[in-house]
Amino acid sequence: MANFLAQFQTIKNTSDRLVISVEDVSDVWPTVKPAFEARLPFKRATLNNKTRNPVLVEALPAEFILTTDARLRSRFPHEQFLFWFREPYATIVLVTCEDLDEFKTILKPRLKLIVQNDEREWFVVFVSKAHPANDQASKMAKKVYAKLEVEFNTKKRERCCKYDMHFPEANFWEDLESKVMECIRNTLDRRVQFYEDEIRKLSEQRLMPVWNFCNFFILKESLAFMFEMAHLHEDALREYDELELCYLETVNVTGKQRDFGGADHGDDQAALVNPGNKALTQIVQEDSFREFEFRQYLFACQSKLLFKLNRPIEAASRGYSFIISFSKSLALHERILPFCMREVWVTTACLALIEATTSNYKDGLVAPDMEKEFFRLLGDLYSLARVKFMRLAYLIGYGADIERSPVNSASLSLLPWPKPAVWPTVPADASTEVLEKEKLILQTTSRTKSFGIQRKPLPLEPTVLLREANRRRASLSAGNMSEMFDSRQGPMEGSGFDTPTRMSPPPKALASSSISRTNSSPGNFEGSIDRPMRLAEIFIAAEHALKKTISNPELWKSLSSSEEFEQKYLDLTRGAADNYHRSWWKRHGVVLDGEIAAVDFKHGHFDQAAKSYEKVCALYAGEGWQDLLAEVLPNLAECQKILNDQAGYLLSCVRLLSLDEGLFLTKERQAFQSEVVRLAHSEMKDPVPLDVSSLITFSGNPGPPLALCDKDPGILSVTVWSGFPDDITLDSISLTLNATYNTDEGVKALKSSTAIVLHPGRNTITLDLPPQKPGSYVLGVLTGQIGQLRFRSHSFSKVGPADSDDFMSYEKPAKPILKVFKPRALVDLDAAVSSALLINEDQWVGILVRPVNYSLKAAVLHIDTGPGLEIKESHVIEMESSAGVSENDGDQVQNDGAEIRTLNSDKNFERLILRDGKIEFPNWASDIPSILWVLVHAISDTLSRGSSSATTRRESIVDGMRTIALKLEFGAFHNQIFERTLAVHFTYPFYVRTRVTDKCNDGTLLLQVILHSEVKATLTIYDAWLDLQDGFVHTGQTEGRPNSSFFPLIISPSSKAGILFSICLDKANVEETREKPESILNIKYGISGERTIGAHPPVMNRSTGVDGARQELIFRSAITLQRPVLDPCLAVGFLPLPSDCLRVGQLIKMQWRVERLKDLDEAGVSKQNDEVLYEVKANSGNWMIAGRKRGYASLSPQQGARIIISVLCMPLVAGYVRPPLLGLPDVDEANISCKPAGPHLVCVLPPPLSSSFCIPVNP
Amino acid sequence: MVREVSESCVDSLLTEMVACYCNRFYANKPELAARRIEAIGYQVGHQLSERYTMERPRFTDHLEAIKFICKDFWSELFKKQIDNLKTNHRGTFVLQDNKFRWLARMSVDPSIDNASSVEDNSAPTPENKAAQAMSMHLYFPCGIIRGALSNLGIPCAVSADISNLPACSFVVRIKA
Amino acid sequence: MAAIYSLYIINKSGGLIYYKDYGSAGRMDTNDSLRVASLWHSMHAISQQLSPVSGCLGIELLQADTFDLHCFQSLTGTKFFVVCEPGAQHMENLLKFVYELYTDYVLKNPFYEMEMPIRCELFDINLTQAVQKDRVAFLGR
Amino acid sequence: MIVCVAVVGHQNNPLYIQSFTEADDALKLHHIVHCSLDVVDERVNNPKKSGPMLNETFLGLLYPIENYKVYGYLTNTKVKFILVTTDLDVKDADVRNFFRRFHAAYVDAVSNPFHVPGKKITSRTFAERVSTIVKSFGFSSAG
Amino acid sequence: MARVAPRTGDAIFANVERVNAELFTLTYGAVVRQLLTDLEEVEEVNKQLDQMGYNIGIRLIDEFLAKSNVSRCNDFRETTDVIAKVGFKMFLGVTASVTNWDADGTCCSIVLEDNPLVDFVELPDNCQGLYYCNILSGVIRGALDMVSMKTEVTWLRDVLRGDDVFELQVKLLKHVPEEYPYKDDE
Repeated sequence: MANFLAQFQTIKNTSDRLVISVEDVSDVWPTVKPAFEARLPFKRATLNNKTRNPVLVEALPAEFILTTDARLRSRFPHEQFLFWFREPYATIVLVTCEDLDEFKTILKPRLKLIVQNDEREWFVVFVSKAHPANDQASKMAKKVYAKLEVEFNTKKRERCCKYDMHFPEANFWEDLESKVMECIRNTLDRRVQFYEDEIRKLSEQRLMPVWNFCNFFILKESLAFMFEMAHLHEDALREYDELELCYLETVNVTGKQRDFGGADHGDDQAALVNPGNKALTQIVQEDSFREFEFRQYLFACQSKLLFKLNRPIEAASRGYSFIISFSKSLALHERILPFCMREVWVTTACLALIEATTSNYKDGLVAPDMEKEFFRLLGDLYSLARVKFMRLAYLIGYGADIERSPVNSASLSLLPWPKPAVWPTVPADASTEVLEKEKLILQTTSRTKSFGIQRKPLPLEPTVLLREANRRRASLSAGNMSEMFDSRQGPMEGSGFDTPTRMSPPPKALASSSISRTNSSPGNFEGSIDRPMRLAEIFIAAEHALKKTISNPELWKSLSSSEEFEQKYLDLTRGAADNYHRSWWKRHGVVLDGEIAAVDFKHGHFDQAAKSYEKVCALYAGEGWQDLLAEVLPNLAECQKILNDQAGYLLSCVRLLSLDEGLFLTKERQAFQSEVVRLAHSEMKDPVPLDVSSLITFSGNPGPPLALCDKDPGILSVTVWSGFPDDITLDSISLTLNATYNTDEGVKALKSSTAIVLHPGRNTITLDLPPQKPGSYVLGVLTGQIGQLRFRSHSFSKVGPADSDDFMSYEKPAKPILKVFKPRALVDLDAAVSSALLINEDQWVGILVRPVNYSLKAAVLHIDTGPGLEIKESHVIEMESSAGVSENDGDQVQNDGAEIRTLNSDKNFERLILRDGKIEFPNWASDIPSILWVLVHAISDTLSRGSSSATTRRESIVDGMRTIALKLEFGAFHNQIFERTLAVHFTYPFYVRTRVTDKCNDGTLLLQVILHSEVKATLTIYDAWLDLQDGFVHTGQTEGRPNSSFFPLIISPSSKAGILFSICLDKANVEETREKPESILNIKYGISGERTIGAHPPVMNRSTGVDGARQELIFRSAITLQRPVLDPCLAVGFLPLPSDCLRVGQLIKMQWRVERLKDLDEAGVSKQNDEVLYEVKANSGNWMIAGRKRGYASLSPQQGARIIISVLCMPLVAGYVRPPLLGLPDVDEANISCKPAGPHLVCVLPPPLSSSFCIPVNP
Repeated sequence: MVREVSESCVDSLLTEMVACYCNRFYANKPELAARRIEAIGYQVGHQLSERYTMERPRFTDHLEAIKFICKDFWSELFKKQIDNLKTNHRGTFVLQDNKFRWLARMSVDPSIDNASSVEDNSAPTPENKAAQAMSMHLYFPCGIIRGALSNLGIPCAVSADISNLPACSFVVRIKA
Repeated sequence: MAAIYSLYIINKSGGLIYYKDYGSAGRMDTNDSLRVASLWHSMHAISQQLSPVSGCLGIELLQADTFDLHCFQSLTGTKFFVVCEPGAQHMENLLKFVYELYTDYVLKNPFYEMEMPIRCELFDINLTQAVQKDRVAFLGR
Repeated sequence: MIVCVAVVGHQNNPLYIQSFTEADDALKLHHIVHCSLDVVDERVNNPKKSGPMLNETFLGLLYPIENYKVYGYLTNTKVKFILVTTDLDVKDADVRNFFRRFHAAYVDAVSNPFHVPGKKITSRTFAERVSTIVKSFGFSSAG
Repeated sequence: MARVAPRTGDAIFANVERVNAELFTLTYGAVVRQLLTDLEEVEEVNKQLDQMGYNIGIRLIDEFLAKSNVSRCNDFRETTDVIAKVGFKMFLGVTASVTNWDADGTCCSIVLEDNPLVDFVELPDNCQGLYYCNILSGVIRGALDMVSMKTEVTWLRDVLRGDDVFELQVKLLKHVPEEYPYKDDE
């Protein structure tokens, strides 16, 4: 049946649409034809697909052909069924008729005759010529049509329709089309049915020897074709798929060796998208379908349908896998195919498929992820084509032009080498070319990487080819059978992976192509098989062989010269990259960009190259693929170098340096460093900032952080790791400290002015640290300068070298490196004396200096005495360690006091000199408490006053108080200052009170003098005498001394003693004015005290040493004696106050009663003596006098007369205060007796609490 | 055959570990101690999750992962499952174990109320001192859960609540 | 029938770290219990010395006419002893069991400090269960 | 024959990559593994592709390239195992089995308290175990 | 009263509550790692581990005695034997052997082929000098302390350092006699 093939194909090619035959009974076709054909193609048709389901077909093409047409006549019945798809699918019977008789007699029988043949699907179209104006005619037409219907319509099917030539009814065309469709549908169904039956029959007997694929094919394809004509592409496609399946199953299993095909000229160009490439007759020979052509043919048909279904994506994916599988079978038959047929075919196939799919692809008509899928496929196709193309180029010696990148080596080395039956040999006349090549090879030195980086050659070095080619020739010549059939052993054999393993080469051979060139001797090269070919020869031979293989001119063109090759190579790579970029496969895209960059680089388009390289580097770096990064980064660096992008270049160098050590030789890494240094010191216009975080890392030293005190400078030492291979000199370095807690505290930068040399690995650098605010600090950023280069590093030594701790520490807080303590007392100065010192005497005042966990090394103490106190410059200052003192301090000092006592059991003692108010501390005193004894002298020119019963003592601390201002400078840089003013209390040894104890009737008064000792020392009184004021005289002859049996009188600390003097009033001169208003008490005394306790013998004779030697001091105190009231004539009494009502701020009436005790004797009484002048004296601080302070009150001269003087006062302060006193200025005090006699106090309550009324209350 | 050790090994180790960090290293800084203990738990959880998710399909959503923790993970550790799982469907899950094994042997002084939760390291006033001591022992399981989840790609914060002993509920807040 | 009066635990240095009174006869206040504890501690120790046989581990049973005192001393020196009515059975098993409870609920309670008085509710709970008579009997077999 | 196995972290960073060819072509294997991540991403992120085996750890064949096959495996913790082999007729069962054992080895490796997650796996034990697994690849469907 | 016969390690191990060794192993590993991170000094870590072990030991001994009602051992020899045969089994589920006795029976080695503590563990180079299992020595020391045996426990061999087994040397320093609550002079 194969002989039908030719016919079959021609038929197939001629007929491309459904045929509708027209039986023109009454020659109206010409007239109606235009109207009818205007309906074509049919807008919408509903047909049944193979599974009898209605399918809507848009625009079904069809053709009206008169039955009388030649094309429909003269068919041999036997070929009928075979080519049935071309037979008419419907028959339209065109009739017209004006009168019934004619219809009955002529037309009807004729029609009956026509339609009797049931093979055909037919229906009648009645054309009415009647003009509507002529209703006679039209009536007739109706009648006839009615008849017609009666005749031919059956109840189950309408076979008639009426066409009005002049005014076609509105629904006529629908009617017509529906009828046509009905016919077509039925026909189609029937024919499908028929084909299926036939096919089934065949496939049942498939396993019989007689079975012939050809018949099956024809049937199958006819069916498919019919579907295609009917625009049922789905079904058509399915048929083809089944066909292919069947083919692969049957054809390839059957043992007998078939002709594979692909031997013809032009077969190298893939025809997988044009079915018409070859006539079927060429494909099929004596019933055997050539695999090569036929499979392409099938795929072509499939792809055609896929495009019609506009599913280019599916076409692409099917195509890709088709190419893969097909190239496998090409590999199987490689030995009978032309040299490198496989590579060429795949290349062309990919390109063709790309071309076809893209041209059929419209953007955005599918879901985005589908789209991505599509672009991925295109990318794959491109890269496949690219690889094969590279292999071809490589064979003919463009190897040097191919970038030796991981990508290429991966793809190339994974490809099997071509395995021709016979490796092409050099044509006889090619000697010149060979020489050319030789030269070329010698010239082309493969580009050396920058920084003199040595890379082991990736496995696409020429040596491999050399070896491969010669190996094959040798093995074939040796008639190695396994080699003969090794093409059966599966494609992987000989692929890049086992190539090295199989022929474990001596390293020398692998070293580089140059070696293999040198050891290849030029000269006689008649393709004598035993002599291995030289590289050039291989190239030339391959070139010639390829020329034979490649039929496609422009593919050949792109292999003709290395420039052309490069162009093509670039196109393919771009194509792949761009498509990958639009797909999910970003990495593929980026990596290919790198390849493009390589070419750009070669052509000096450095900025494009740099851009692409940056992308690649970013990809690798971002995901940490250092090995790959190490491949690309140097190239990037070189671009930047050439582009003079210093910042970028430096950064790249740094990144190169911070890659894993193992990735580069030390030599190379040194090169990187030297580049950095060179640039840093070269003339850069503007300093370049550079981040070296990955290279220079730093951290605090292990162990506790450096502890400093507020305002203390210190020295901070930091560990710095350098990733540089050699020592590197940093001109300056600065390190910031961040306060951890108080963020308001900004960052502090520590600078090291001097240059620092970092050795590779761990370094410890020290920075001096200016005083910091209290808080704890962590390291911040390390910045520094190398020449013009400003670098900074943020990183702590997480990524530091192996010796640094690299444990898994989730949120490990940055270790504080510096702690600055809150300002605290570092030293304490205090007065060492426990009680008051003697005034007007030389006294030792002790200053207790107590360091608090802080050294007072070389401290300087400024001493400045306040008014009324002077330092005896003449005397040295004594300093002694005071272990004892520290007992009574806080435990803190306690325990270090303790340790002091242990460490210096012998108390240090030293004499120092005060120089213009400054004292230098000795070293031994730097850590232990010590006392500084300073000799001072408090001067007070006022006499101390005693008090009598009348006047109470005026306490005033201040007049005994003296101050010493101290200023201690200490700390490493005397930066710490401690100032304190010590108050030292000075006092008189005694406080004296007097009272008249007794009045004897002889007028002698016994005056009692009470001495209060004011000091914590024992006082010894040796003598005491009284210089009396006027109005008093001593009685007896004791010269105003008590009898001496008193003395010496010892007064123990803070106790009293009394002395009696007997005196009497001096009657003689009462009246005369007094020039001695007060009497002076003189006391000669000694003191025995210890200087730590307080008042103590003055130093001068302490220096002479012996305290036994009694030394006498004089104490003088003024006392006023009051004449006792001898003859009272007025009595003043203070009337008691209502107990409760004395409150601050409340008016109170104070009352005094004045009574005349007796008449004044006439002597010395003025006339207006019935009036008394009174005056109220009050401490204005305590009282406000509301009434009149001073005035006259009338008091009758008779004895016993009495008046009440009352004054309104308001207490201003709470507490016990002395009430106002009423005085009578006119009257001699001697004549007034007061009640109560002594001064007394009243109690004032604080004011009732109220916010409105506040008065400062001082305690 | 899965290898086993006596439970008291783990118990004593945990007890001592907590004691070591709370009483010796960071006696006065409970929050630092807590950080360390939690970190230890985190590592364990991280590794265990790697181990126990072998042989099982990947989780499609958070809930699946949490369920895994409740069922298989928990039973591997405690031979029992979480008794009750609640969620607000907005990233917060509450896993309650009605008889949490690691608390089974602890009895806090009855005198002290033990309403507490791991989060509050407020100043250790005497009354919540014991509660805090208790919660110190809970940082470890919290760390385990956090480690496991974050290894499954679910960053989260985990806290424990022991307001009704011996039940203990772990609150997982997934970081959006 | 076997009534337990009271249970004591003494640490190795003789301090009473646990005391439980089960009502019944001879109720004592805390001081008494302390006294008993220290008394027993020293007695026990002395007994070891006085014992004619070498390697004696001290008194295990003290029988008075109103009560029996069973004592068990762990090798670590902790003493558990129970005062019960004369002739009560299975006391050593009870003590043994108390010892186990002690290891489980006292020593494993992280909040318990060694040698210190025992304040663990879990221990109390389990103990009370154990002390119930039937429990004791059960321990017997 | 297995040419290369690799462990890739959840940030697509290489944790362990070992080639088993005498040739010093490790670099290209790095490249292959790295690129195969594209496919893994696609499988995982693109719902359509990963249909039923949506969340199975075994990702199956990633690359149907002519002369070698790349298989992938994605653990629950987003760690990827990549296997490159040159045998063109590999039984899925074998590969699955391989990955199962490999995974076990991996888990033990990261259970080392001193291993830092996300850092390269330096364990010698792991390397040894891997090489034995690789050697036994294909022979023992049972193990 | 009739003492109950001591039980074998396996018998006890079969009865005690058990948990996954993995949990134990990993936890211990994490602890060691954290200690290294915090203390930074390997020596310090060794000390801490030993300390922790000691604290565990002094509590664990009681459980051991209670569960494995062993009676008082007559001598050190017997004691170590019990530790190796019963103690290790009961807690770690592995048995150890006792060897290398010295003449006067106060010093021997406990040899441990299998040790759950070190599953998965590989020492990084920067932790040489770390006694990873130091906690064990601490435990033994603590436990023996409680039964009034002052001992010194040191590692002789360590698998993590390339040896074939773990070997712990236990040296009995002095056998503290029972101290009595009263002084003789009272």
